[in-house]
Amino acid sequence: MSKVEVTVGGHTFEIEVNLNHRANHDLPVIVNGQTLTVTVPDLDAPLDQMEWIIVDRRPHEIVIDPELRWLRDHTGVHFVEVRDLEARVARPISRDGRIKAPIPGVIKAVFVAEGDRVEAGQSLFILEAMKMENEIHAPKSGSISQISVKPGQDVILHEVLAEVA
Amino acid sequence: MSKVEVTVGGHTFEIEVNLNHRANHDLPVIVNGQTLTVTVPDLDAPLDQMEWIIVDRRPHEIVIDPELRWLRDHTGVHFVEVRDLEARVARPISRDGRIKAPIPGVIKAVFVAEGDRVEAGQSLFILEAMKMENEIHAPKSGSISQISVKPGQDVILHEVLAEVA
Amino acid sequence: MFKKILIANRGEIAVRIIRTCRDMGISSVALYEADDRGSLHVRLADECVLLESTQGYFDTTAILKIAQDTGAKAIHPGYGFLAENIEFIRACQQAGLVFIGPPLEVMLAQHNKIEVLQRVTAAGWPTVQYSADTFEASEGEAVRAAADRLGYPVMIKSTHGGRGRGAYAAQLAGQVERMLRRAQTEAQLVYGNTRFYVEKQITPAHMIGVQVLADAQGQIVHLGEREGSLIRGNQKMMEEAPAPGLTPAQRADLWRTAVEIVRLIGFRGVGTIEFMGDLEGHFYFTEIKPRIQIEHTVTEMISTVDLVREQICLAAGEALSFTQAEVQLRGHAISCRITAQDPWRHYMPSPGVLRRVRLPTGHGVRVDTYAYSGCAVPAQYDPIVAKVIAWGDDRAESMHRLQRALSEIALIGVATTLPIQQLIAHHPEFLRAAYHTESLRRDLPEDALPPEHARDLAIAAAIVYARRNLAGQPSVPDRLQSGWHRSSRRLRE
Amino acid sequence: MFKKILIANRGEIAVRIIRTCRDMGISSVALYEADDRGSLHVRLADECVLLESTQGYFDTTAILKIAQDTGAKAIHPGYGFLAENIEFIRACQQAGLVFIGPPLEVMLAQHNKIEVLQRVTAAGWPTVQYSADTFEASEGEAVRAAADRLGYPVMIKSTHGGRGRGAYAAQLAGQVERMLRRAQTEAQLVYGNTRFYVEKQITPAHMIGVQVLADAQGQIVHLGEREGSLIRGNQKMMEEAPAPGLTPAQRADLWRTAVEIVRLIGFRGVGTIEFMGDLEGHFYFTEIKPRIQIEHTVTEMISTVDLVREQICLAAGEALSFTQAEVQLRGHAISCRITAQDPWRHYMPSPGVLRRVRLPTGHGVRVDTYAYSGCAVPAQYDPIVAKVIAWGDDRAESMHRLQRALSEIALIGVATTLPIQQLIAHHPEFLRAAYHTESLRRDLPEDALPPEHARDLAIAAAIVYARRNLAGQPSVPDRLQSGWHRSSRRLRE
Repeated sequence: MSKVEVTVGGHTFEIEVNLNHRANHDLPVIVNGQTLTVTVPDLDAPLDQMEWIIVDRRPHEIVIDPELRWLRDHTGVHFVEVRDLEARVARPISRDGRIKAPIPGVIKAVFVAEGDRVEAGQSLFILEAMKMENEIHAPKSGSISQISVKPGQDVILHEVLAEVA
Repeated sequence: MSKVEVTVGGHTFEIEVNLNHRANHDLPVIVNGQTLTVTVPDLDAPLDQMEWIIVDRRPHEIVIDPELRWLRDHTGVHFVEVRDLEARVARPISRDGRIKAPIPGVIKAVFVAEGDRVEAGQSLFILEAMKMENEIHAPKSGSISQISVKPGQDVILHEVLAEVA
Repeated sequence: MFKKILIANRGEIAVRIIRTCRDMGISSVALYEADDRGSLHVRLADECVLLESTQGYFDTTAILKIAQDTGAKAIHPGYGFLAENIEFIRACQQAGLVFIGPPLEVMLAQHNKIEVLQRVTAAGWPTVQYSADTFEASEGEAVRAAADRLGYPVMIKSTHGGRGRGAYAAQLAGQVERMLRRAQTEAQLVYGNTRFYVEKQITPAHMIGVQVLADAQGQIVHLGEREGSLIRGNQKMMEEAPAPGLTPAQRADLWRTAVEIVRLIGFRGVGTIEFMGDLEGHFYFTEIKPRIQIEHTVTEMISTVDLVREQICLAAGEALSFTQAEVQLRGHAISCRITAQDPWRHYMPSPGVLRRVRLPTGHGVRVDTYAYSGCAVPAQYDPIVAKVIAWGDDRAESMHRLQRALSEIALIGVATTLPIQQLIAHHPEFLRAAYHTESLRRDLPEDALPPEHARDLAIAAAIVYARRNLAGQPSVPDRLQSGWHRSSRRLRE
Repeated sequence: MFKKILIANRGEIAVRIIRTCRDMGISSVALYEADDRGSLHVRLADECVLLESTQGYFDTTAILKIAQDTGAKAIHPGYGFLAENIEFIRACQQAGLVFIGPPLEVMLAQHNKIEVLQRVTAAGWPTVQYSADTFEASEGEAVRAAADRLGYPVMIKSTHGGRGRGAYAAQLAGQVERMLRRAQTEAQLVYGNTRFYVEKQITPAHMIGVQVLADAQGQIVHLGEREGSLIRGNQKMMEEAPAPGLTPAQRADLWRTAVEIVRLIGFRGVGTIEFMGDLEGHFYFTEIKPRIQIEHTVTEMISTVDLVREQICLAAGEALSFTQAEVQLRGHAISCRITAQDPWRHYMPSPGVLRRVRLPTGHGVRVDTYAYSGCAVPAQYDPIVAKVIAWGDDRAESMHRLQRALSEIALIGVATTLPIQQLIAHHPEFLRAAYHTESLRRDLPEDALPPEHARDLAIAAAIVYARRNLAGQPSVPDRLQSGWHRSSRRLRE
């Protein structure tokens, strides 16, 4: 059983899904207290970002962001928010100030020095990867306690570039 | 180790392949006594009809018939014959005279009766499947010892339709 | 214009119609039988409704009810299924639904093929020779007498045929009764009760159709002709536009004749006026196809006109949005219809799952298909999986592009006709357009191979053989085990 | 004509060039770095050669040697990599190889952008305002003085730039030196040593390029213009042809100006004459692009001319096979370039494996891509994965078809810009062509959703959430865990 609150396109719904209660391709879903039967033809297929359901004769082939921030269907892209009503404690925002390389590449520029005061969102590095320059921003405001890389240096995935204290 | 004689496009080659002797994507192959190194990028991928090899800088993306009767590449379709030089005994031609449904469908017509003399290749039945009429032919010459179906009858895959004695 | 259209079909043509609906901002309602729910046309539609009865896509009562339930004001039948079913068209009219095709009275006027032939003959246009009468299936002797009068070979045809169904050739008098039986079996299945007539078969022949559009306001426009003479049985394997062997005078003549026949019959909507030509360059009218044809895409490529859009607009009562003078035919297009049939087993249907699909793309290439990696090719439906269409500035360019597109396409998991179409696309007679309706009866030679290339392919085959053996999936020469199909040599010798 | 061409590129453009080679019956030699051996361009070529040095696709010495070893007589550079590398073009000439692009003397004459600007100004055509001098990267103060004279914002540009590389905007005097440093870093990487100049930035602006072709015999033809003003950073997100906001007089004027500039500079080959327009409808020449552009496909769709074929024919010394009068521009085409970048993470590159690929097809749709189910999107190359191009009779039809094509395409496995392009394709300002170079700086609203549709999507999200949790792959709101990227809200607020 899974009970979530989903907001999409300005509308919010409370939805209960029980994957064990399926019958063949049909899955009962409780939306705001009302039970609906949804057809999920690929329910036995491996997990994929593409989902395929039929609700009330309306087919929806949907691509859902791995982090559930948006989904897209034939009408366009829609932002989504999912709140787990059973997980009583919200996940804490990480207080980790370490800045890691989000992709392997080469450091092309370093804009700050140790001890500098930085604002959240401020550009700290240029990381070249996939033939593009990517700006690496400060995750939060604070001062730079450590810089571990210099221009020209190759970095691997998740290598720590700097730390904001 | 596998040693085969392959005929394709009018040319015949004796080829030894040892899948255990690979190094990364490279596979040594002995063709008419000469050793070549062939690149097989997808050697670890699941078996597929599509094969992808590089021989002497020539890339070949090839689709090979499941029964190895033909292969197709960007130059077209080519017929192929593979003789296993290690299997000392050739597979015997089946003497089984049973005629089985090669696909599920409906028998639309029966052109022969029990006891009829038939020639190899003669049309015996019409089997409708996939909105088409498919002729079922006699596998060999002989006489019809048994007919198990009649017009209008549904048949399942491999159901015995008749037997030629 | 319609806000919502129900599509009474499946497979590539349903997908193709849904795409045009979406391009036009029209909602689409798809239908599906229970086993067909994963098919692409269901996935792409705005609404989808399960057909619960065993009649499935033929269940006219259910389909009309679904149109009413969903608020669809029009029904597009595609080809096959209900596209030429007069009773269904009548029922649509009675239910206040628009059938996307010619209006009922037009369908009635052209549905009986022999009546159309008689009117066209009476108006002085050349037609194929045909029997003066029509016959019941039981009148075998009368049919044979009619065939004797025309001379062999003849075609035994249902007066209500279409899509090559209910039509069988008899080469000799002795075959007439058997072919009549077969035509009747098939016509019964597809059209219900029907009568039969005999047509003298032109063979070898060129099969040429002129694409026509006619609106309710009396304007008639054609989009040139296409040739579909490369047939196996009654199925076209490849089609091209324009027809490669015509002189400018012949072409102009065919176009004019087609438009005049449209006027004569009072045809309306999108259709094809079909002709058979003999090798001396004489053309004879055979019939009107009042629906979208599988090969319509080659005409779309040379005209840039979306024919399904035009069908919808004409059915909605709109006037044609362009005149004959505004039609520009540019370049050349060739299409291959790839079906799930195994050429090495008498073209036996080959259902299954397409494990791997990769489509060719790029300048001048179009593929119409319902296939995607992992999709099912069900056993119970038409075996067309994909149409590959290549456009070029001229025939040579479109042919090279077709060869390239066919070499790139991957449809792995079921046997298809693709290898045969690749052989045809490289065949010298096809390259120089020296083909006709009998060409595919002869065997297709494979291209000569330079020894180096042959060696590479031999190595590939040896590696595959070894890999399959290692994986416990040996490549058994199946022809040695089962006798009912011919050996692979058939295509070569 | 060449029998064999080496393609010094990879990805979608290499695939696109190989396709034209095959359509023309020309053999192709592909190159690959070791990690790139499974890429589609390698699989489709006639020959393929491994680049062993760490320089990879930039290894000019190895590439020239491979051309000679394989007997290729010409080299197609695609875009990026070596397409505008004068030393490479000179080395080709010295090695007796044809560089498929303008001849060396033409490249030399137009390679220095400021010299071209000066010649065009002198001839009396309107150009953007630019600094009178060029500067070393070390001359920060002089650059700033030049920028002060022009007035802000300005662009600091490498005299040898291309593909939006080595060009940075400074909004204020205080940014000049930093942007000069960045331009220098980047230009160094791509072009080697270069000087810089300052260009007054027109903003907001329309970026319009006229596609031109010029042969050695002196004939110049244009194929109309395209607009690529929807930019993020220096990257175009969408392009269309014709440019939607031009009056017929403006369009005729741009075409004439482009042809005259070609004549003035003595340009030869296939290229683009680029202009910036202000919102009052004044256009100013900026530069010549002497290579195939990513967005060339929209011009191919409206002209039906294969631009890569024309590049090859012109490089082989052939005269243009058509005149200006024979050029027919028909309909409208819009292209989306989908890159493997995550819009929710500052467009950070997103390499990986495309587990599932399904391409949209049908009338008027073209997709250029190297993607197939299971293919790798490597980290070290240009992030372009696919271009989706939709043609229509008019802009409205091509836009609806683009919306449809974008809704059908599946590129599953790596994050791409596709969701953003879908937002743009439905954006009212895009629909009415009211956009310019600053439009994407503003946030993109999502479409309003009817409650019923929102409910269906919410159900889908809930099922996905439950399935992923059950499978032990919970959808973690990653933005709460890692701080370096902005939240997803950015695109909404």
